[in-house]
This record gives sequence, structure tokens and C-alpha cells, in this order.
Amino acid sequence: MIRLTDQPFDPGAELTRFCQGRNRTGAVASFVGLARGDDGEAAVLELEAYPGFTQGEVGKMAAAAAARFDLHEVTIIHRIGAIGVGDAIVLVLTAAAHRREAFDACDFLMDYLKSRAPLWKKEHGPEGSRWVEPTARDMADVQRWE
Amino acid sequence: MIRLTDQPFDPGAELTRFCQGRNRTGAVASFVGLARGDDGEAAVLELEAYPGFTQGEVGKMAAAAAARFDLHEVTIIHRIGAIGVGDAIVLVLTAAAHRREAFDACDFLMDYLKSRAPLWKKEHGPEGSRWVEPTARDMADVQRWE
Amino acid sequence: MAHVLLFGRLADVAGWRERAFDPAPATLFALKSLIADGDAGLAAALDAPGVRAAVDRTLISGDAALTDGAEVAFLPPMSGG
Amino acid sequence: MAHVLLFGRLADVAGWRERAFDPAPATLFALKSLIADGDAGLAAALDAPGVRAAVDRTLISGDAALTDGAEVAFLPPMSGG
Repeated sequence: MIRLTDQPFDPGAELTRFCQGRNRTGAVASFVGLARGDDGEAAVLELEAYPGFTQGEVGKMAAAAAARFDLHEVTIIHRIGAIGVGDAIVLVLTAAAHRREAFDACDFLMDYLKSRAPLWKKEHGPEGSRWVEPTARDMADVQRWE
Repeated sequence: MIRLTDQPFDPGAELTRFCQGRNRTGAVASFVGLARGDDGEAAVLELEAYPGFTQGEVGKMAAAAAARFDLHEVTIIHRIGAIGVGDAIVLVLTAAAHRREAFDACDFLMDYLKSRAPLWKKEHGPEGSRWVEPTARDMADVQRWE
Repeated sequence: MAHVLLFGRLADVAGWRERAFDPAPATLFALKSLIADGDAGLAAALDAPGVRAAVDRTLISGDAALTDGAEVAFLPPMSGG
Repeated sequence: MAHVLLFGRLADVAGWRERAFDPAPATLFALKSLIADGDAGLAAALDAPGVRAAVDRTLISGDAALTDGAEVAFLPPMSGG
């Protein structure tokens, strides 16, 4: 399941649902990205998507991960729009028979989201706003999988 | 927080709590181990601990992970006793500033739990019961960190 | 007519996010020149490393022919998560 | 007196989980011989690769002196998660 949403969501509620009713799945890995900042700040981040395009591209990544790591299921939820301090920005959930596949798929999907998903992130800080671009570390991380 | 429990628990409720009230944490990784089996089976697993010893040993591993990966927080919940199909056996939650540290700490802790935590796992299958011992893969996995 | 969308920092540099160019130029490269015409800052931003283009929601490497009514998006380096 | 605890498959092999040995032998190795006395299966299980011992809840490598009242646990290869 791939969902882009401009509303806050609860990663725990998603994990509860994701774990239910399984019997072949031995391993569920998850990653939650949270918005860092100072308490009391208004929106610290703004995420822009390309409507009609971003969701499909993220879906292609998820399908690639599912095939490569033999996943039973994958869920990605990504906030768009204005995001406050402490809010979940992204949630990736992966289910597999064994832990290595679940971990690697989750790690892989986060690396892809950081540098290949059509999303653009603007940080609002005390010194103004700036568009975030993938770091050298992000680029090196994603190349581990190629 | 380290908890051994003979009662079912909800990994999602733990994740919700773990994510709340954070502002320095950018990354929360988690792993849930689920009991595989056929629907309708009674207990498929039995986990034995050494009361008064296991919790402390797991706590030492968690402290080692917190220091090594610069974690903001770590939670480990481990079921003991009889476990039914689909139940969560273990939950590891790690919070860090960035994703690499959160992922690695979670991965590291699972590798340790699989082969170094004083817990003994008995599988009940159609052909009887057997004590599970770490596989060659488990031993290789844990050696990645040494 | 070509319908052009700018994302992220490209929209900030251009001062707009969405604009129609009528008639549509024959190629993506010709459209890019037209968009940046007289705006050296925008020309540089569109040619910056990592900027991709999508025509009718398909990522394009290099140049491409444009048909009338095409949706052309310019995508600066992506960063989700 | 030494209070002995067996875990996992060791308890299955021995047919008991907990037992007092009085008086306590002077060393861990002597206690191990006493426990397995006459039971070749249990002797082999206690000496199997990966079996650890803890004295008063501290993991021991090699032999160790035992004091009266010691709690001695024999731990087969561990596997949580």
C-alpha cells in the first residue's frame, strides 16, 4: 500500500494493522522518519509531490523491493505539505519470512526515497528556508543497491 | 526499556508511544519477530528465560548498542512462555538522529538476540518438538559486528 | 501547447510553478531554451546537475519530441524521506 | 550446597531442571562431573559446543571455584528473537 497524505498519521496504528493476521511472515521491519526541530516551532518542513506521478514512482520502487527481497507485503506512507516538529514524515513497513530480507528491503526503500523519489523537501529554519538535496552520504547509500 | 513478558503485546502500541514527544530524533527503526505456523495451531513456540539473569544480559546488549550507535532510546520487548501462531515474539525499537544509526542498532540487537541472549526456543511442529539453536547464518550475522 | 510544471527550487527561481507555452516547441530542449529565455538564473537552474525532465509523466534522458498538449515537468534533485 | 539449574535441551536430557548438590564440590568442573555421573548422554550434552556456565549469574569461561550456596546454571546455545 502506497499512500501520500497531507494529514498527520500514527505509525504505530499502521504497524498494528500490518502485523495482524499473518502466519507465514516471521519478520516485520519498519522505519519512521520524524521531523526534528525545536518545540513550539510551526511547520519545520514542507514536502512537495508531483500529483499523478509521485505515487506511481514510489509504487514502482515498492514493487522492485518486493520482488528483490521476496516480501510478503510492503507499505509506504509519506507526508506531503507542511509538517510540524515531531511529526512522522515517512513510514516504511516490510514483511518477509526472515529478518535479513525485511531489514534490507526497508533500508533499500529508505535509501531510494531519500534520493530517487519525486519529492522535494524545504526546511524552514531560523536562518530562512532551503531546499534539501541528497547528501553525498545519501548518494553513496543508494549506490550500495546498484 | 527492557521487558520480558508471558503475555501477548501489541508492537504498534509500543511504536506509537516510542515516537511520541520527540524533537531531536529523526529516525526510529523497528523490528518485529512473529511466530510462523499454520492457522489453528496451539502454541508453536516456547521461550525459556533464566529469571534474574536474562533481563540483565539483554539490558547490557541494549546499553552496548546505545553507546555504539549513539541512540536516543532503545526498547526491547521479548515474549517468554508459550507463543501462538501470528503472535509477536520480539520487538526492538531504536531512536537516533539519523537513519543509518537507527537501522544498524536494530539489526545489531536482533543479531545478538538470535545467538547471544540467554533465551531458549523450542519449536512445536507436526513432527514433534525441537530446541532451536543459532544457524550458521545467525553466527555469521553476529560476527559482522565484532 | 505545452503545459510546463516546475518543482522545488526551480519554481522558486522562476517565480512560477505552472505555465502554458503556446504553440509547443518541437522538442524538449527547444522548450527548455524558451522557458529560460532571457533568465540566466533559470537557465542555470534547469541545467544544474541532477535536474530531470518528465514528459507526460515519464522520465526522459536527453532530448525528446513534444506533441501538442504535452505535460512537461522539470524535477530538481529529489529528496523524500 | 550448590544449586544447579539446567536450561533448554539440557533439562530435557537430564530429566530435571533444578537440583541441589550437597555438599557443593570445590570447583565448577568437579560439579559438572558429579552432575553427569553415570549419565553419558548428559555428560555429552554438558560438554557440547556452545554450552556455557554461569556461577551466581555471571558467565564463566573455563573452571571456577564454588562457594557454599552457589547458584550454577548450565546454558545451551542461546537463541532468542
